[in-house]
Amino acid sequence: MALDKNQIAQRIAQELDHNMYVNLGIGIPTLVANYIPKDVDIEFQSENGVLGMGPFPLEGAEDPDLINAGKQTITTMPGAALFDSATSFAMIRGRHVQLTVLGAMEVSENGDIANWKIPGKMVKGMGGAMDLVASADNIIVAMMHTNRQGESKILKKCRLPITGVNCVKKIVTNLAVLEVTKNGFKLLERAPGIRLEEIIKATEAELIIEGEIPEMIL
Amino acid sequence: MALDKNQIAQRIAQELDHNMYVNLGIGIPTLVANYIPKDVDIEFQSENGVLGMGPFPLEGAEDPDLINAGKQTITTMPGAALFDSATSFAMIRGRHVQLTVLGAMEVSENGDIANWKIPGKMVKGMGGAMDLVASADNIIVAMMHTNRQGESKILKKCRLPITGVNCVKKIVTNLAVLEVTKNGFKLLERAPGIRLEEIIKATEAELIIEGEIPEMIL
Amino acid sequence: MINKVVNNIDSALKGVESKMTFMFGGFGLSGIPENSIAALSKKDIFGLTCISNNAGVDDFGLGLLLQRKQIKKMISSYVGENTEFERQMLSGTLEVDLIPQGSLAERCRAGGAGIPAFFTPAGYGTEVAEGKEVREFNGKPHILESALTADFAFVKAWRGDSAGNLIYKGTARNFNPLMAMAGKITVAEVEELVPAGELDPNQIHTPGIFVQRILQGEKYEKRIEQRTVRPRE
Amino acid sequence: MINKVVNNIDSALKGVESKMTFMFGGFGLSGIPENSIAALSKKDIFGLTCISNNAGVDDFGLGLLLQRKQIKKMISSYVGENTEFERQMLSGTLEVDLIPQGSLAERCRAGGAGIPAFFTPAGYGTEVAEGKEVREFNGKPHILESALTADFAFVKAWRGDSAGNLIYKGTARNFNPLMAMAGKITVAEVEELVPAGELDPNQIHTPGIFVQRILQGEKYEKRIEQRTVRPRE
Repeated sequence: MALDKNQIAQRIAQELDHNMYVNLGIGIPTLVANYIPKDVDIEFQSENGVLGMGPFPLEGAEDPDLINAGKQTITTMPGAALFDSATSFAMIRGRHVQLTVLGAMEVSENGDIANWKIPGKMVKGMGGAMDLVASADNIIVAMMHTNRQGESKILKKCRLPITGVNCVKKIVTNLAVLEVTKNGFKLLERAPGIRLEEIIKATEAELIIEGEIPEMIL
Repeated sequence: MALDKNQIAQRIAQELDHNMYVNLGIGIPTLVANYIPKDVDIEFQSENGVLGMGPFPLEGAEDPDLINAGKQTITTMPGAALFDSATSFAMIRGRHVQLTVLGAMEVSENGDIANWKIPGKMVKGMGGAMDLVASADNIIVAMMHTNRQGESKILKKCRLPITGVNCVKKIVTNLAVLEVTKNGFKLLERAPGIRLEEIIKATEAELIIEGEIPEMIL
Repeated sequence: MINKVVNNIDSALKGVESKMTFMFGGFGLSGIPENSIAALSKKDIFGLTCISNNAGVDDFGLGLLLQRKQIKKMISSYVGENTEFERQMLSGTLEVDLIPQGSLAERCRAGGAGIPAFFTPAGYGTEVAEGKEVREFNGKPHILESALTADFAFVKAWRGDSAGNLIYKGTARNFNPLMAMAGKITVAEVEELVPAGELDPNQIHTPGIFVQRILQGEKYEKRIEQRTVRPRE
Repeated sequence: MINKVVNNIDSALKGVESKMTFMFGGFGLSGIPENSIAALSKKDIFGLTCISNNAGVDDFGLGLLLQRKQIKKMISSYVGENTEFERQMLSGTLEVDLIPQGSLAERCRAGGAGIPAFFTPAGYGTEVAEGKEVREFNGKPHILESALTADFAFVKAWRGDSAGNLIYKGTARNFNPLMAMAGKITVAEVEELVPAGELDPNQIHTPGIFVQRILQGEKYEKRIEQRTVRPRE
């Protein structure tokens, strides 16, 4: 069965190493925080100026002066730090934030990502996405394998205006885990019960398929 | 009579306007702080990271964590702020510090200043001087009119390696007050009892002398 | 000590004119200079260029200036939580310049710090890079971005003193310290204004040298845009 | 929370090698990482490039590394309070690269912030500008300066927590926060190390993300270079 959004987040959580600083984008990436193993120490950075972000506040404890980049009310963990936007992007641009997880509308086989603009539609802006994808050593995309029209979002070449070039390292979709290699997309894992043919059919780009492709373990 | 160092500082203090942020260099400039009229509000910035610098501490109250750019122990005034070196030079480079007073070895008639290096001698470095002279809207030089060999330090062209170009606005020496104009040095004031001829003789550059040149009032 | 206190919003806004460029601190609705914005929205000034990470919502924040069509151009990283904004943008009456958020922050800081331009990797290969110089450093392409400054910067802090020193609270800090640096005239409004000497000099976020006028804000609504809570267990 | 605490200076210095580039916080002798410097001066590592605003005095600060001829090159803005430094420099065994102080600070920050180069007016027309690109902005010439980074940055703070967050005191802050950003491995020594949660997140000067190792300093001499007092009236 194809994964739901929570399961995509759960699979991505397995990519988090001990002692990593992580920036989670809006949407599915935000859910990743719910699946961090208890023994793995992670700190979440939000680009509006907080390191050591904690869970949402209890009802009645919301503070308008404490929000994340999605403008949601948040809390901080012991050891948190607050700072201005220039310092925040110094952390991002200077590669101190090791992992960025974000959503995408399209990813191409050279690692380009498009996630900010659809020509003809109202453009809301790139926010911090262009800085994040231009900088992090490790960028994981969380998204559905196809769009609402059933068209593949895993492409030879992005059709939409791109957010960054050669930056995506891994993609976790509802159907598969893909790695972006020098030679293109390599299929690493299948969603439980999803057949190879279904993944190939849903993918516009060529897939490198070597040996037996295991099922994800969630 | 030619001014002594304290009198040069006293004359420069007259240049300070209400509500000015001022950076004072090492040597004669430091003495300027002793002559600020009581009703003029000034804040002193020191480039190692303090705004609102106060007088030297009382004996026994020295704090190794509170020094000025000359590495002297200092105090802070109410309303002071402490910050890092990048922020400090943001204030300087961004022209938030309105007036810089510093010493010089030579000044040329186009406003170039040399005050950091004598070829053949041990070079200690420019410290913050190059940032200061490249930035401040108003730069006043405090110095002796001639060097120990009796040679003029007010020159057509600097002979020593320069610290900055076209930056000095005014010079107060033991003999005179000079303004740097588009056309060269303009003599504004004589030290009390000093004759025009003495100033002309001590000055290698041409002097623009218009009308009666008044004596300084100290 | 140089006294920066102004006693009312009229004095704080003295000198604002049509066609000026203004910066506004804040991220979403958090940390925005509420009192300054409200007062500007009542003035007959138009054709403004506004630099702000976001553009408010219909009835709050910069939405108030949009309602009266005071803004000619927005320079932001993320906009459009706001139907009036969308309407003016799509009809072509509102110019919009979208900038990566980190570049926006750094360009404001650069403007205040006397750095006219710097290289950043953000936006390389995208339409943001169009017309900009590209240069490789350590094998990685970067684009040249220029400094931003403003005729007025409006910022909001938690506490401030009469010397103009500011301390922000939580993530309401965001763009405020950077824009405070970049305004020719920086107007700071604060929740609590105290006499000089009451703030610890070691804990100042924005030194008073960057602030020309400081004002006790009359009232703060501090609206929450996305109230998100977890259940009590 | 990511724990950065190391329990002794040996663990703090793990990985230091000959020919590496080190940064040291401090201005004069104020805010220097005393314990790290003392321990480095006992290690058999040589050929170092050291980036520090100053170079210590003969028997304290970086003077200790100079005595043992561990330094091949100094990158500083002001040096020579130190006869051994002068001797090695004049005899040509010590390379010295002198940089305007503001450019030094900004180059370290840039190194930590992923900005490979920026324009500054400081040094234009002087020998500092030799070989550097010159460009006019608003009619004023600027030179292009590049970022600085280091294999290790050694910084000293007043208080720190186990997450690596740092608070400095007085003017001992100086270059420390900038160099903390620019070290591949940043070692912070502090006068007082507290558990995470004890420092106010709003008052952190260096967020822990910039610090890889934090150490309770064993002892601090905090020598005063120019003791200057005024008479009691």
